[in-house]
Amino acid sequence: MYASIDDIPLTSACHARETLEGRNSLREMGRKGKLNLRGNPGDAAFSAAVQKAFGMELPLRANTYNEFQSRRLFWLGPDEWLLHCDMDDIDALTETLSAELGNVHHAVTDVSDYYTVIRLRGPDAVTLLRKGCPLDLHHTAFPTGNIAQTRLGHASVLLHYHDDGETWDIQVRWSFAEYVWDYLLSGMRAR
Amino acid sequence: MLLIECPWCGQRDQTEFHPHGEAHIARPEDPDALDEAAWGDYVFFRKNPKGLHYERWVHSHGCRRWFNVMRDTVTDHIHASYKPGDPKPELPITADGGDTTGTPKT
Amino acid sequence: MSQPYRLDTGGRINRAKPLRFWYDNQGYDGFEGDTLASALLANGVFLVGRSFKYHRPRGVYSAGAEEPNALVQLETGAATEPNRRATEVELYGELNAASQNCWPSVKYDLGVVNSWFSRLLPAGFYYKTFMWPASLWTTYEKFIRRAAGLGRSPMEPDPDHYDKTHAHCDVLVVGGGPAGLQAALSAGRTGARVILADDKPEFGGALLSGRDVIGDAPATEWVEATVAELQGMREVTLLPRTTVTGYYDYNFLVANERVSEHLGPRGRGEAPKERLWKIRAKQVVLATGAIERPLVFADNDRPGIMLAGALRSYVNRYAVLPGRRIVVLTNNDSAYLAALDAKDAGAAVEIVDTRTAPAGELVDRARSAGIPVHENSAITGVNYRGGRVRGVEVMQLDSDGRGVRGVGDKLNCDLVAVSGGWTPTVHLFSQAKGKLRYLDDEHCFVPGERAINNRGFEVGACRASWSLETCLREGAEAGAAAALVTGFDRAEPAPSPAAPEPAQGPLRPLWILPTVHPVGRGPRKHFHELHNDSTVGDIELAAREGFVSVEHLKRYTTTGMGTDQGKTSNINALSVMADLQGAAIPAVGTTTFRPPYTPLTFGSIVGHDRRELFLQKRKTAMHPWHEKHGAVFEDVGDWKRPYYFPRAGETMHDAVQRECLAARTGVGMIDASTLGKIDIRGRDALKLLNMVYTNAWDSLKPGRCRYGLMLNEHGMVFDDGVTTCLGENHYHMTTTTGGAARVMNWLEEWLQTEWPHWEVYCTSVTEQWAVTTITGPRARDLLASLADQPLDDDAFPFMSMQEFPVAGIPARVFRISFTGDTAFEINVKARYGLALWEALAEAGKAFDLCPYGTETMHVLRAEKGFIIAGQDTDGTVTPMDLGMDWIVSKKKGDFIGRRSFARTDTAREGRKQLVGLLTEDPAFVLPEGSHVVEPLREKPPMNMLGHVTSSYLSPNAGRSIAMALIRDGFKRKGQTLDVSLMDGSSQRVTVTDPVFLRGEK
Amino acid sequence: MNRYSIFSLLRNAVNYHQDWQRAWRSPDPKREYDVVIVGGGGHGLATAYYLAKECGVTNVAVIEKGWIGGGNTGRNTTIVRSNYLYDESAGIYEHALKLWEGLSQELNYNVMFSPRGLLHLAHSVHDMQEIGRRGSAIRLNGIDSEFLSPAQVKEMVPFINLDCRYPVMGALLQRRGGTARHDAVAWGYARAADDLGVDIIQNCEVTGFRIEDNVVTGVDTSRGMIGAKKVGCVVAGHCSVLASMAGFRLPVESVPLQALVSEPIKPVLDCVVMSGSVHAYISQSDKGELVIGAGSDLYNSYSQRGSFDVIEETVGPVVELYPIFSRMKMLRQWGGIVDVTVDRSPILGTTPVKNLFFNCGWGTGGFKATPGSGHVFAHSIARGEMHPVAEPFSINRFNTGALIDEGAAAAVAH
Ligand SMILES: Cc1cc2nc3c(=O)[nH]c(=O)nc-3n(C[C@H](O)[C@H](O)[C@H](O)COP(=O)(O)OP(=O)(O)OC[C@H]3O[C@@H](n4cnc5c(N)ncnc54)[C@H](O)[C@@H]3O)c2cc1C
Ligand SMILES: NC(=O)c1ccc[n+]([C@@H]2O[C@H](COP(=O)([O-])OP(=O)(O)OC[C@H]3O[C@@H](n4cnc5c(N)ncnc54)[C@H](O)[C@@H]3O)[C@@H](O)[C@H]2O)c1
Ligand SMILES: Cc1cc2nc3c(=O)[nH]c(=O)nc-3n(C[C@H](O)[C@H](O)[C@H](O)COP(=O)(O)O)c2cc1C
Ligand SMILES: [Zn+2]
Repeated sequence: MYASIDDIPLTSACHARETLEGRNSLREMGRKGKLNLRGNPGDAAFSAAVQKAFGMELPLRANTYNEFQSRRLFWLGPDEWLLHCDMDDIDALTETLSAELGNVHHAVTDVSDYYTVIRLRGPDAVTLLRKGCPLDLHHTAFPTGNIAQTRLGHASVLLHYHDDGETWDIQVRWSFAEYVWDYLLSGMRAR
Repeated sequence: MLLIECPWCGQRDQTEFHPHGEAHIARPEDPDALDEAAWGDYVFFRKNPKGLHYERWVHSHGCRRWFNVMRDTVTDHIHASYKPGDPKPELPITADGGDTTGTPKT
Repeated sequence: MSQPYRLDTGGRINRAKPLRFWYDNQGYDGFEGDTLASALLANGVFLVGRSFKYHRPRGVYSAGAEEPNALVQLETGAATEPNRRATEVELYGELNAASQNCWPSVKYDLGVVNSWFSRLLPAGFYYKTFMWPASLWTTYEKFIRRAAGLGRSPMEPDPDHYDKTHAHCDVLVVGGGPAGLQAALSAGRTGARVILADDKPEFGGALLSGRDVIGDAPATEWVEATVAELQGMREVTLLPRTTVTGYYDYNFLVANERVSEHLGPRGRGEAPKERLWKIRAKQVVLATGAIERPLVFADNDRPGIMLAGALRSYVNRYAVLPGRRIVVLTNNDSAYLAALDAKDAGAAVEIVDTRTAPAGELVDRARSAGIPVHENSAITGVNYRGGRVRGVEVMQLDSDGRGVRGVGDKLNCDLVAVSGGWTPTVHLFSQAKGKLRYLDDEHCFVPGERAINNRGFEVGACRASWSLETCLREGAEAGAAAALVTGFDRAEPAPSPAAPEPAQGPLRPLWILPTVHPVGRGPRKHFHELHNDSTVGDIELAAREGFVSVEHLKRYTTTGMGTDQGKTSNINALSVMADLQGAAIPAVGTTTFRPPYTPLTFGSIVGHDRRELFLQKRKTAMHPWHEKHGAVFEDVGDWKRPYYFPRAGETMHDAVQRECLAARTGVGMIDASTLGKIDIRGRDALKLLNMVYTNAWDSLKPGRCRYGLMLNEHGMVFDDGVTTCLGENHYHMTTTTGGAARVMNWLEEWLQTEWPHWEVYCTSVTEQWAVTTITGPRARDLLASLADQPLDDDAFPFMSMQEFPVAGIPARVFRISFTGDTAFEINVKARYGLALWEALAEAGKAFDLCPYGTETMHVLRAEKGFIIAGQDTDGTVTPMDLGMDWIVSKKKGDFIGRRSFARTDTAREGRKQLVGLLTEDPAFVLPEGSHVVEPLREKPPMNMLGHVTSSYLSPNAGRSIAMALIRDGFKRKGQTLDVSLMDGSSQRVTVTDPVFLRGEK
Repeated sequence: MNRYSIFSLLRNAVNYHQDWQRAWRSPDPKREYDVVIVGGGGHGLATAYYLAKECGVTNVAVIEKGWIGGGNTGRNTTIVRSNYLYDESAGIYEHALKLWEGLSQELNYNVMFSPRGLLHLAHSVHDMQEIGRRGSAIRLNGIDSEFLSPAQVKEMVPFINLDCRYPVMGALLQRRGGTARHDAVAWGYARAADDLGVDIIQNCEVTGFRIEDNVVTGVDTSRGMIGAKKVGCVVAGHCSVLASMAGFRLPVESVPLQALVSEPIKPVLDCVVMSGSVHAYISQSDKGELVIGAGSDLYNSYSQRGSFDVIEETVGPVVELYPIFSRMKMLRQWGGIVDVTVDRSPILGTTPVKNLFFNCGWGTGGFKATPGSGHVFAHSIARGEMHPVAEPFSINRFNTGALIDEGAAAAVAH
């Protein structure tokens, strides 16, 4: 019925909305592959396999990520990571990793459709985020390149502050995306 | 409003966490070996101390890890956070009488 | 004449900006920079309110947050607000305020009859009366209620919006007087992140109300320069009009910024009215200043009596001289400054000083300015007429200050300014669990030891440092020290400028001034608490009756419980009680300081979290289709689920009946995406399943599904679902919609805390998968039309899962059923959810496909006797109670909750058990929740056997069906019993098996 | 005792109220009492009163570590109702409600019991099932209960936003429910008990028990040892502390529960409205303030505080349900320590120590039970065995599993 199912975007309620309110913008980042990874970083076989499959080391410190080409591997917990990659790589990466890992205890789960990413850009980004986020987002406490899992209103989010100093990616379960979107919009109105 | 140290993510606002009651209550190895009173004790009865309390929290909006906190239930002062499986800390936490929550000594 | 009490020069008002405003429907003029109080005073409006209990006329008493009297109803209609302190309302054009708690008007208030009977209405009078006859209490109460309260609630939804934000800083400075400004400056200069908050529109604190000198210029110039420097600092946030209302643990403070309130409802534009700041500070410098303490004398509540410091504010800050003949009543030197300022502004001033021989620089200055000083004297009575004070009676004090002698001297005056010294504003310090210390010399409480979690400093008048130089120095030092602690090594105190001022001598520790009759025993009233009309006599009565604990005193007399929370009155109440007990004030103790410092707008507390953002609404991938097709939604947890899909003209009943039939006879389709889903992996996954479910999982082969019940350790069912083996050591678990988060946490908590060595990982995948379930005799055909896959029972047996494309979309198809008919749960990645649904809808046209909602789902499952955890169970039900013994493994060993089965009560006979009920009248649908009784009686009480958990009209069974949990239910099958209904009628029912339709799977 | 009446008020007014007696004496503790009640909250004082009044035990002391009524009695949202689900609960709460109805006259103290009607709102199909079940059970227990349609709710509370997030689908009404003046309850019982000879000893903290051969013989206090033939502990949030002094544990967690009041306004809300799903409890007091119950924090604490986010989560629903209150202002917030059991039902009964009785676990909702609880507890202590109404609430149920799970079933606490 569809020419190609690849044409079908992730359907969160705010997809296809792009809002410019003054100086700040919000956009839902359509297709992005996401893999949730669990394993024991103390197990050399596990780390090595990840390195090999993903092309980068596991980030071991909280609130950090590593990157390789267009992939980013975020720390989520002491035994949990999240890979952002091209959607088309998901199956290959999963397979490679599983092959590398063999019997080593791990879990790799496709969560590309579990989360969506809302991109907030603009000079007021921090002002907007902190309305709902209890983290200190001041540049001294949260420099560019930082990530953190925290809260935005009622939603759990993964924040990623890009190196350009004005782009924030907010990853959220997509059923909360509309809420987060409206939350930020409402903040924009409250000057 | 507590400021809680997640042993992994660092100090975070209380609203990122959820408390889960008393810590260090191991599930009995062999429940059948317990009489009704002992089993009831495990399921329902708690220390509920006025003073030092060892309790579980989960960093629900963060890394989703469970960990333990040693808190005074009178002052609500948190003396320590530690990973599950780590031994129960005792007071004083550090030799100089301060503690590990980052509260400066004065 | 317009503004007869306005001074021609001076003040911080903007004479170029006159503003028209309305008070009690009369127009007046004021200026930008005025408060409503200063503008009213400028216009000679002294009577502005009626007191809470006796309806005594009251006037403006202060110039700040401590105001107990001048409470007005601000604005009308949707924008109205009760109980606004006129001293804090900034004037804006067309402001419209009205007096409250009076009828028909503030001048002629019928409520004043209360004051005629005031002798009958001492503290706590209502506990002693209104008891007879008992039946009349509710009538009495109506009058009591009407008499109480002050202003009126708005009756329309709030037209304004509010903002709310978190903030972090190294140093939060509360209070922008000299001490606070210096602290902010010293901290700010280090580069530290500083927030400076002050509740007034302008920084400067007391300096704006005085005529102090810093260096050799007016202090206000220093303020301007300091604020300008602070404004230039990138890391400093200045928050004027911001009241820090609460100081919670770990230096978490809540502040309320009045963003646009001062512009009025018509001048606000799009701006939020208020903004709540939730501040986490590393260090908190409290520079909150001090509040003047009144002297309590006979009839001290009359309009035209105000605090001496307030008089200074009105003269110096607002350019209002609120009296032409002023009597200053004091026990200390600071009020002399007020006297001098008023004198210089043109008033005739006399001072009544309770001290026997006041002396010192200020006293000399007053005398040389020609101000008469009545020594060792007190005001013993007030002549009040026509809305304001006309004169006072002054007498000489006894040596101990407890009595008066001689004949009263009558002084004409139109204003009385009083001062009993100063009370440090320790509210925030104390809210934060700091311990107070009593300074005997200064007769006041000051901050002592801070609570361990709330670090910082207190500076200036809030720790009883009265001299300006000290305030400046302390502020600078604390600002630097706070920055230093937070890691700014270069911190240095800003240089403390010289601030020459006359020295002040000691005060006379006497606050309750005697009159011609013993205090509390005569017509003249001594109000220690203006807001709630509480008198010294009330305290004496409380003490007499045994309410001596300060907390009892508070509650018995309501002292300190008004909108001002006793800012001016508490300390005097304590001293009266101390005196009565012959104890020292610290032995009496204070009542507990609680947030907020001043009342905090609900709207501001709520901020953005209102209306659409009150609570997230979660929607499935197929939601747009549901909306387009007219679904009525049901809230299930956060989720919006289609409840039913009415066609034109259909009621809910019609729609559900149609959907139920269609799903059984043809094919139905429901969006089941909201079910919780968990991906479970690892060598010990099986162990985990065996622990959390009651049945055994060992034999489950890849591709096969099994239903499980989850119990808590107490042995009671709390969730259920189907788990599928996806491959070796790999499972897909489903949970109820409402239980999704709970189950995920349940698994994680056990794994992380109890079984950390088990090799198993759980990952939530709820939103990863959109789920469409098709069910009914034609479901297989429908699916076949979209999938190139053998679907017969052999190729695709019941309770199994296969992966194949449906409508070209990769899918996991589960052949499981919650309807008892052939059903397929088609899981696709969320992004394809809508496409799949649409494809099914399209293809379904050929099969008369009927989309259905949750209500139909409930009926269909009930027809087959399937339970809904949370509806047919309620946390008190075991699997055995549900008749599901078959799902409890006797062989597999331990699992969570198992041990509890053997407890006396859980193992006993006769528990409540799940059964079916069939009504005698097949058309009658029992209301859910109604009870089966035995025996049925004329009227209650009746012995209840249990209740109906689920009840529907089942078109497929051709009658009503119900499930119930009733005592000893299994044994009662076949019995006829009665259900007693709310309207008093009853229904006969037969107890049956809870399976109403047989056949299919 | 001075009797209170309009006449005594008039008589005393003449004399500027100089002649009122102490409402209760302030005696020094005796060496021994027949019964010592630990805890001078409403429940403890009521127990002492009924011991003296109905059980003939007048050699009784109430030992209070602070000021009477200063615990949860003095900090609750004063909601009184008896519409509980289970027969056992209905039994004790209705017993209490009947006593409330004549309490002012009984005590000669106006406790301002005000049956202004109490609504439980239902906001979902599940809520409707819950109130359906509870409403029916209550009626069959012989207690008044009515269902209201949304329109009828609107009639009682015209400014309610029926169409809020989780729209109001119906309500359960108990007309005999309402509020009472919390402090007066403590004071009224104290005065009446004192009049019957009970010693009320304030500022006296119990620091330990004297136990010989597993029989209690007295209590250690900050004012010395006080002998007792029997001891009843009624210390609410502190029950675990006392239990640990006596060597056992309780199935109780002490958590902060908060409340707040608005500024006082003229009457707008004439009934009590409670909602579980849009979590708000609200009434208007006779003084005019809106009295609003907040949720509890989930962590154990004895600090009588709580977290600010609980206040946010309380005011949010209030504004959602009553948009007109958005411009109202919070005057004061506070917290109490409530003793919460797993099944949200109280514990009344004997303990592992002979002659030591506990009455606790009332958690977030025991104010309404004050007269009933005191009444049956007094009878139980006096007789040495539990009053039939109290019987099901024995601590043993946590071992046998016979919970009275009001929490699981209703999830409505106050
Ligand atoms: C915010 C809030 C709202 C509530 N709302 C409601 C409501 O609307 N309706 C309702 O029915 N219930 C409500 N409750 C619950 C209700 O307040 C309590 O269940 C009830 O008041 C308990 O009364 P009590 O007499 O047992 O305890 P308390 O009044 O707490 O009395 C216990 C006393 O024991 C004393 N004590 C403790 N330790 C010692 C010791 N070692 N020695 C001597 N004395 C000691 C304490 O000082 C205290 O005075 C609420 C509670 C709170 C906190
Ligand atoms: N005996 C005397 O002569 C006497 C007595 C008292 C004060 N003073 C003078 O008053 C000045 C005191 O200086 P200071 O800096 O200590 O105090 P201040 O009174 O000048 O400033 C305190 C400021 O804090 C604000 N404030 C208080 N609570 C607040 C809150 N919760 N949130 C936000 N703002 C809040 C006040 O509105 C005020 O603007 C000195 O000039 C001193 O000489 C003199
Ligand atoms: C029903 C009720 C009504 C109250 N009304 C007021 C009030 O009008 N003004 C006030 O200041 N406090 C009021 N309070 C709160 C008390 O001042 C006090 O905060 C509470 O009793 C807890 O005590 P604490 O704050 O001293 O710890 C009220 C308390 C209750 C229980
Ligand atoms: Zn963490």
